[in-house]
Amino acid sequence: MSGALAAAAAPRRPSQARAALLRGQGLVGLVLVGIVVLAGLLAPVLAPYGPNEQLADGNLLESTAGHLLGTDEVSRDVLSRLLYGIRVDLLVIFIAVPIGAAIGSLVGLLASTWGFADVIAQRTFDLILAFPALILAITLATIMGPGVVTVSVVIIAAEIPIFGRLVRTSVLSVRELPYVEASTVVGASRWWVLRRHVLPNSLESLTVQLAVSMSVAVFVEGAMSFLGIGVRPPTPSLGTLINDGMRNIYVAKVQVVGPLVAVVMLVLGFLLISQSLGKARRG
Amino acid sequence: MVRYLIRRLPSALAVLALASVLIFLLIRLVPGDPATTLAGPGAPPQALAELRSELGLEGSLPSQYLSWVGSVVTLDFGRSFVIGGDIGTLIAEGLGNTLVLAGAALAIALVLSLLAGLAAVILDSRWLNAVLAAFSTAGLALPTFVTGPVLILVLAVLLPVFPAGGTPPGGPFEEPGATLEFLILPAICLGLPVAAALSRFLTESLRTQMRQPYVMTARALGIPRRRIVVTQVLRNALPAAMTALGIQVGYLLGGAVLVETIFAWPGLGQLIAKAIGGRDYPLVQVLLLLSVVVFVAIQLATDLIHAYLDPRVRLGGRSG
Amino acid sequence: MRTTKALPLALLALLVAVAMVSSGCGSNGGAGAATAASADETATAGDNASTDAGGTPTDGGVLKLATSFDVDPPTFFTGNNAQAFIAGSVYDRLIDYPPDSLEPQPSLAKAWKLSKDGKALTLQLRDDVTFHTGRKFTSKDVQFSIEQYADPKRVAQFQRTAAAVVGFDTSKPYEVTLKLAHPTSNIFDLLATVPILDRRTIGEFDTGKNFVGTGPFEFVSWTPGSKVVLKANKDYWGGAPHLEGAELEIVPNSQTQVSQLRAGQVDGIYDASFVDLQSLEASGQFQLLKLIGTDRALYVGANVESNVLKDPRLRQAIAYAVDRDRIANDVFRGFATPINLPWPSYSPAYSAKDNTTYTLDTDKAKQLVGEIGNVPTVPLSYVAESPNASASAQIIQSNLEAVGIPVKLEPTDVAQATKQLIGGEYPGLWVTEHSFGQFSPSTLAVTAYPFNAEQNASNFASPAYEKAADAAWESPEPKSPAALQAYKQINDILLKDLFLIELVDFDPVVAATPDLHGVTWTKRNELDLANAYLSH
Amino acid sequence: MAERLLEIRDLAIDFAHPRPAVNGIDLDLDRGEIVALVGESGSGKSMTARAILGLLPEGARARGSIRLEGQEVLGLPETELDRLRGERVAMVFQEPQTALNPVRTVGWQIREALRAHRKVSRREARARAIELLARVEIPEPEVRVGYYPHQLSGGQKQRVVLALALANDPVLLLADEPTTALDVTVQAEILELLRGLRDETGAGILLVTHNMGVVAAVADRVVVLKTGDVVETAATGALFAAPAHAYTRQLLSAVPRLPEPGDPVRLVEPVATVGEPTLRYEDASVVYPGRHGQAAFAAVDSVTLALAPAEVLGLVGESGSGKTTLGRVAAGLVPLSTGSVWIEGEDLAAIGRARLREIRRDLAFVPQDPAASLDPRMTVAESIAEPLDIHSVGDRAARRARVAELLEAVRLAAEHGSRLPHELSGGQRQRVALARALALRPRLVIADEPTSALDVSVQAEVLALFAELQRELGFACLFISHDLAVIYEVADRVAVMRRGSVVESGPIEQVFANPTHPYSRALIAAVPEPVPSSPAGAGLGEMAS
Repeated sequence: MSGALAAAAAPRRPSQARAALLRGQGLVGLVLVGIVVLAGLLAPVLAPYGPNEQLADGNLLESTAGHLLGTDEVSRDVLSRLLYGIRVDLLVIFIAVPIGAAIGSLVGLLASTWGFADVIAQRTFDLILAFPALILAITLATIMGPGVVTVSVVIIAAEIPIFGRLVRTSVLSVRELPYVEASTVVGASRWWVLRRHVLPNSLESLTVQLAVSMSVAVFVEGAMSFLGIGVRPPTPSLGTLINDGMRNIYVAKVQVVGPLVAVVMLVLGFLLISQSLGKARRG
Repeated sequence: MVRYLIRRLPSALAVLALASVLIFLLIRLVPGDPATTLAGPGAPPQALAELRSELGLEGSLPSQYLSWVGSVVTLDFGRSFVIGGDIGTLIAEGLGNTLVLAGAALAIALVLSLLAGLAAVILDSRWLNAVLAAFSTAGLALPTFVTGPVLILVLAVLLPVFPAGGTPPGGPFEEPGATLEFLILPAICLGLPVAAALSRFLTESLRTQMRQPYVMTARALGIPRRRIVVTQVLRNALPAAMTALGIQVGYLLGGAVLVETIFAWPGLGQLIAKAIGGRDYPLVQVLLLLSVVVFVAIQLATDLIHAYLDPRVRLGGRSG
Repeated sequence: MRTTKALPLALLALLVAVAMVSSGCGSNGGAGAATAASADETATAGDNASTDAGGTPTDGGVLKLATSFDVDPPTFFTGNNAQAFIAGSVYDRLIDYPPDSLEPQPSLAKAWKLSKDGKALTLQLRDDVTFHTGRKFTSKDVQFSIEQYADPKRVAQFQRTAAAVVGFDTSKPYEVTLKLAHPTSNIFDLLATVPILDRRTIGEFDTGKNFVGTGPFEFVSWTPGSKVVLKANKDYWGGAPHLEGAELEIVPNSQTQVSQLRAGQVDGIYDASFVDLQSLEASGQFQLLKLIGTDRALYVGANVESNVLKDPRLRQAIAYAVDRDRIANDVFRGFATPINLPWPSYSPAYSAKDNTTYTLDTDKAKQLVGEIGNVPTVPLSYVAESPNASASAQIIQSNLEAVGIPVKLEPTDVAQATKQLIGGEYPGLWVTEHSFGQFSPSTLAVTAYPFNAEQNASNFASPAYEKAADAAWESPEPKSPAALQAYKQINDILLKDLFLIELVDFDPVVAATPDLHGVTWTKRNELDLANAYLSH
Repeated sequence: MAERLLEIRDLAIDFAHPRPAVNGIDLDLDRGEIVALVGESGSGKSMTARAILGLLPEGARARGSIRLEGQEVLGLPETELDRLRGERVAMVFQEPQTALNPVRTVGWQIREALRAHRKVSRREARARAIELLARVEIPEPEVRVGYYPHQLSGGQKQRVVLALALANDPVLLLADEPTTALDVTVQAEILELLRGLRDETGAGILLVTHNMGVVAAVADRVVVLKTGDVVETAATGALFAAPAHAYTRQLLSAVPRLPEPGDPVRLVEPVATVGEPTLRYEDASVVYPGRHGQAAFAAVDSVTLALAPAEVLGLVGESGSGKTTLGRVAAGLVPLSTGSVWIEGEDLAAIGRARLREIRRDLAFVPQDPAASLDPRMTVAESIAEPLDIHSVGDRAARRARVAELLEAVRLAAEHGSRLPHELSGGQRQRVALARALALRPRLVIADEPTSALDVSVQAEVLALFAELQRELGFACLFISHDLAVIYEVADRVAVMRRGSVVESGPIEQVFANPTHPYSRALIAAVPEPVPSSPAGAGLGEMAS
C-alpha cells in the first residue's frame, strides 16, 4: 500500500499541469486573463476611438450609447483608453516579469553551482527583499523619474530575488533526489543534470510563481500610478485610469468601473491559474 | 535561544550594512546635486557650501559614508530641509502612528485568519470553505488603492459610520475610543490583503497538520477533534505561520504608504512619500534605512518566535 | 541693482505648492484687505454660500478645515495653505486690501503719508495692540518684521520690495517711517503681506514651536503631518472672535478631503478639485467660498530661444489656436475665465479690449503656421502631479495639432519643473500657473518670475520691456499717468511678443459647510476668521 | 476459558475510489490473546484495524459487524466513538517519528490522553505519566516526562506511543506495524515489551504486520490477508509448520532467512583476489564539522575495506551506522575527510573531473526509495537509456535495442518502456532502476537498500533477479542493507558497521555462523526468525545495545 500511496504522491508530467489549466479554476483564470489580454491586443480593432483622441461629445459623460464607459476630463472615450491602457499592463506583465524571472533564474542557477556567487547572490537577494516593494518603487522612481520604464525596472528588481531563491532552492533540492544522484554517479555532467532533471522539475514551480508575479505586477503598476510615480499621462494604463476614475467618482461613476474590472480580472485570473497549477503540482 | 539569536545575527547585520551602503549610494545616484536641489538653483554659493556640509556631502565618499553611519548610529539624524523640523522628532511621531495603524491591521488580519483557519478545519463544511476561499481570493485580488476609496465612499460618505480619514483630535494615544473610530477603516484597508494571505496560508498549513500521524494518534486516544485542532494542530501550524506573518508585516510597511495617503494618517508611509516627493534627501536616507531596519528586525523577531514555538529548534538536537 | 537671488526660492516653494494640490487651488497671492464677501460675489458660488454675517453670530465652536499642505517654518512666508492659515489668523498686517480693489485700508496702521519724493512713508500705528504674550506692539516690531521678511534666508515673495526699504525711523513707539531706495509703487503690497511678528519669540517661530502675533487667534500647537490648532484671542484689539478655536487638518489626498467634508468631519476644505467642487455645489449641501481677489492664472510659456519658438508668428499661432473656453469649462468647470493678460478687472493695468486680443481662431493659426512652413515637433512640459496642468496640456496638445503644430507632451515632476522654470531650461512650451496679477501691476513685473523683465523663464530679453517694468515700479503712485503709460507698454509687449500666453484666470475656492459664516480673506488667500462663526 | 473480546464478522470496506480495501473479513480475538494480522501492501490489514476505532480515511465506508465485548461499534456516532477510543481500545502506529506531537512534551501528551476520559489534576496526570513511562521501561521517567519527542530515540518514542495507548488501561490494543520503522535490536525490545504488557494486563492485542519473523516471535494466532480477503487463520505454530493456503506458503518461502545452527553452509564460490580490487577504502573517514556548539560527528570513521572484482560485499548496520555514507563515498557523492577511496587502482581524490567521468561510466547506483529512484517525468525507456545518452553510446537504434534488451533482462515487458514511473508498482520501479544501473555494463554497482521498501514476495523476486544478473554480468557490488537476512541471501562477504566503523568483516558464512564481535552477535540474535519459538517465545530479547 505504501507503494501505491507513494505513486499517487509522485509529481506528474507537465501535461498534468496543462490539463489543470483547461478545467475548473484554471480554466476560469485562463479565460479571465485571456479576455483582458485579447482586449488589449485587439485594441486597435475594438476601440471605437483613439486612446488620446479628444472628442467633441463633451467631457465627463456618464455611460452613453456612443461611450459605454463615458468620457474623461478632456473628452476622450474611456473605453478606448481602457483597451489601449491594458497594453501598458501587458507590457509590464509579459515583458518585465519574464525578464525579471529570467535574470533571477540565471542568478539562482549561478548561485547554486558556484559557492562564491552563492554568497553574493544570497546577500543581494536579502538586500532587495529588505525593501518593501512599494518603497523600492518610490526610491527607484526618485532616481529614474516616473514612467513605464521605471515601473518595469521596479518589477524586474522585485522579481529577481524571488526567482533567484526559487531556482536556487529547487536546484539544490532536485540535485539531492536519488534519481539525479544516480545520473551523477554514472557520469552525468552538471549541465546534463540541469537540462534533463533540474529544469523540467523547476519549471512547474517557476510557472506557478510566474503567474503569482504577474498578478503582483498589475498591482505594482496600479499602486505606482496611483502614487503618481508610475505611467505618465497621457499614456493610459490601468493604474492611471483607476486614478482618474477615482478622482471623478462623484461626477462620472462609470469611469472607474472598466479599469477596475480589468485589474480584478487580471489579478484574479493569474491567482486562479497559479492555484490550479500549484494544485496540479502537488498531485 | 541565545545561541540561535547569535547564529542569525551576522546575516541580519550584513543585510543592514549592505542596505546602508546602498541607500547612501542611491541618494548620490539621484541626478543633480542634492544641495543645489534643496537650496534652489539661485542660492548664493556660501549658503550652498553650508548646506553641503550640513548634508554631509563633503569629503570622499567613504568618509561621507562613515560620518553618516556614525551620526545615524548615535541617533543624530539632523534636520529635515523640506518638511522642516528635527528628523528624529518627525520619525518618532510618524513611527508611533504607523505602529498603531500597522498593529491594528495586524490584529484584524490575525483575528480574521485565525477564525477562518479554525472554522475551515473544525467545521470542514463545503460551502463554508467555498466562502472562505472566495473571501481570501477577493482580499488578494482587490488592490488597496481601490478598497480604500470604496470603503470611504460607503462607510464614511454614504453611510457616515466612520470618519473618512485623519486622526482623532488628541492624537492616536489620547482617547482609545475615538482612536478606534478613526483607525478602523484604514486598518481594514491595510489588513485585508494580509488577512487574506495569512488565512490562506494558515488554513493550508492547518490542513496539512491535520493529515499528520500525531493527529491520528490523538484521535485514537479519544481526544475530540475540536480539542485536537485547538491544542495540538494550531500549535504545530503556528511556527510556519509566524514566518509567513513576518513576510506579511514587511508588506504592511509598503502598504502603509498607500493607506496613509488615502486616509490622511500621519505615519511613516506618508512621511516617506512626502520626503521623496520633496527630495528631502537627509530624511529619505534615514527613512529608507529605518524601513530596512524594521524589516530585518521583524524577520529576526519572527525567526526567534518561530524558534521559541518549535522546541526542535529551541532545544537543538536530541539531548537524550 | 536688480538682484534676483532670493526669488527662485520663493518660486520653488510656489511651484511645489501648486503641483502638490490636485486641484491647483494653491495659495500665494499678495496682500489684501479682508472684508466680507458681498452678496453678488457669493452668488457665483451658489446662493446659500453667503458668508455674510446675515443673522446673529453664534459664539463658540471650533472650526475645522483641511488642506494637503503642511507648515514648513523655514519657508513660512511663501504662504502655502497651511502657512496662510496661521498667517491669516495669528498675525495682523499693517494695512489690508479689499478683495476687489487696491485701496489700502487701515489695520495695525491707522493712517499713512507718503513724502513728496515718494521715498519716505510714515505710518501711524495703533496703540492698543498687544502680542499674544501680552507685550505691547510698537514701531520696533514693524522694523523687525520687515527686516525678517527681507532676509534672503526666509523665502519671501516680496523680498525685492522689502529690500527697497533701506531705513526705518522708530523713534516714536506708535509711528514708523520707512525710507525707500526709490519711489516704489507696490510698497503697499508689501505692507499688506508682511505679518507682524513678535521679535522675542522668533526662535520658536523658526522651529515651528510657537507662532506669536497680534491676531484674533493664538497658536496652540502644530503636529507635523497632522494638524495645526489655534484658539481664540479673547483680547483681540478688533474684538474677541466668535469661534472658540480653529483647526487645520493636514490631509494629503484631496479626495479624502472631499470625503471628510461630505462626512461632516471637517467644516471646510482647500484643495477639492474643480470637478469635486462642481458636484459639491450641485449637491446643494455645501457652500463654495470663491476667494475673490486672490487670482491665479494658467498660462503657456514659450522658451523664445528654442529654435522653433523664436519665431513670434508661431507663438501668435499658438495664442490663436488654444481653446481657452474649453479649458475654462472642461478643466476648470466654469470656475475660470479666459484671459489674454494677467490683470483682474480692478487692476489699473486692466484693459477689456486688450484682454480679448486672442480668441480661438483656427484659420488664422493655420495661416500663420502655413507661413512658417514645416513646424517641427514642439515639446510641451507640465507637472504631472497637477491634474489641472495635465488636463490642460492635453487639450493644448490637441488644439495645436489641429492647426498643424506637432506637440510632444513632457510630463515632469515638481523639482524638475522648478529647475527648468528658474534656469530658463524648458525645451519648448510649458503649462503652469502664476499669481500676482491681483496686486499692483509692477509687482508682477518685478516679482513674478515668468514676467521678470531682467531674467525670465522664457529667456525673453527686450530693453523696451525692461524700461517699462522699471518705470512702473519706480513711479510713486500706482495709478499715476506715468504708471498707466508704463502698464500700457507692458501690455503691448506681452501681447505682441507672447513669451507667455495667458489662458484663464481663476480664484481659488474653499468648499465649506453652509453653517460657516463671516469668513473673509486677504489677497494672499489667508482666511480671516476674526468674524467667522458656525451656526448649528 | 478465554473471554471473547473482539468479534469481526463479514467486514467490508469500500472506498469512493475503485479500489476495494476489504472484502468480508471474519476475525476473533480473546482477552489476553495476541492475534497477528498478516499481509502485504494493499491487503487491507491496516484498514481493518482502523475500522475498529472508526478511524477510516475520508471516503471509506465500512459494512458488516465489529463487536467489542459484545457491543456493536460499527456505525457508532463520533461522540460515542471518542468515548471508546483510548478508553477501551487503543492503537499503536507504525511511525514513531511522526506519531507524537513534536511541539508538546511527553507529559503533556499523556495528560491530554487521560483528560479525554476523566478529570485529572495536573499532579495526578504527571504521576500517572511517570508511572506509564516506567511501565514501558523508559529510563529516568521523571526527567523524560518533560522531554519533547525529538529529544528521544526512535525506540523510546515508540515506547511513549505505547504508554499513551496504555494510559487508560484499554482492553484491546491495536498495534499497526509497531516495529517496522525500528532497528532490529530495538524491534526485539519492543516486541518483548508488548508481550510483557499482555501478560501483565491481560489485554488482547491485534498485531498488524508484514513481517513473518515478528509474527513468529509474539503471535498466538495468525490471520493471513490477501487483497482484502482472509486466506488462512491458524495458530502460529500450526501455520508455520503446515501452511494450508498456497499464498501463505509463498509468503513464508519468500522470507529471507538466516542460517540455523546446523543448516548447510551457503556455498560461496571463492572470488579471485588477484589484481587490483574494484573498490578499496583506505582509512576512510567522513567527518561533519561541529556547528554552533555541537560536537563534530564522524559518519564514517577510519574504514579500511576492499571489494574484489565480481564480488558482492554486504554492508550491514543499523540506522546511523554510516553504511549509506560509505556507499555514497564510493559513488563520489560525498567527499572524504581523511583517508582515500580507490576505484580500480585510482584514487578518486587525485584524479581530474574528466577522468572521474570516465571512471563513472563503469559505476552505477541503485537508490533505495522506489518512489524517487526514477525521474517522474521520464518514461521507463528514457530513464534506462539515460546513462547511454550521457556517454553517447551507439546510435539511436542501438540504444533502443539495448533498452529492449535490458527490459527483458529485468523481466519487464517491452510495453513497460513507454510507461511513466507512477504507472508502475514499487517492484517494477526497482527493476527499472536496476536495468538503468546495468545499462553501461558497469563493473561496480552500489545498491543502497534497494529492496527495503518492497513487500517480501516482491523483494524475493528482485533479489533473485539481482543475484542472477550479478552472476551473469559479473559486476562487483556494494550491497547496503539493514536486513541481515537479505545480506545473507545476496552477499559473498559481509562488513558489519556500527557508529561509523566496521566492527567485523569476512566471508558471509563465517560472520553469520561465528560472529566474533559482540555487536555482530547481538545483531544476528535480534533478528526475529520466521520460526515460532516456544509458546512464550523465549530466547528473544536479552541483548546488549
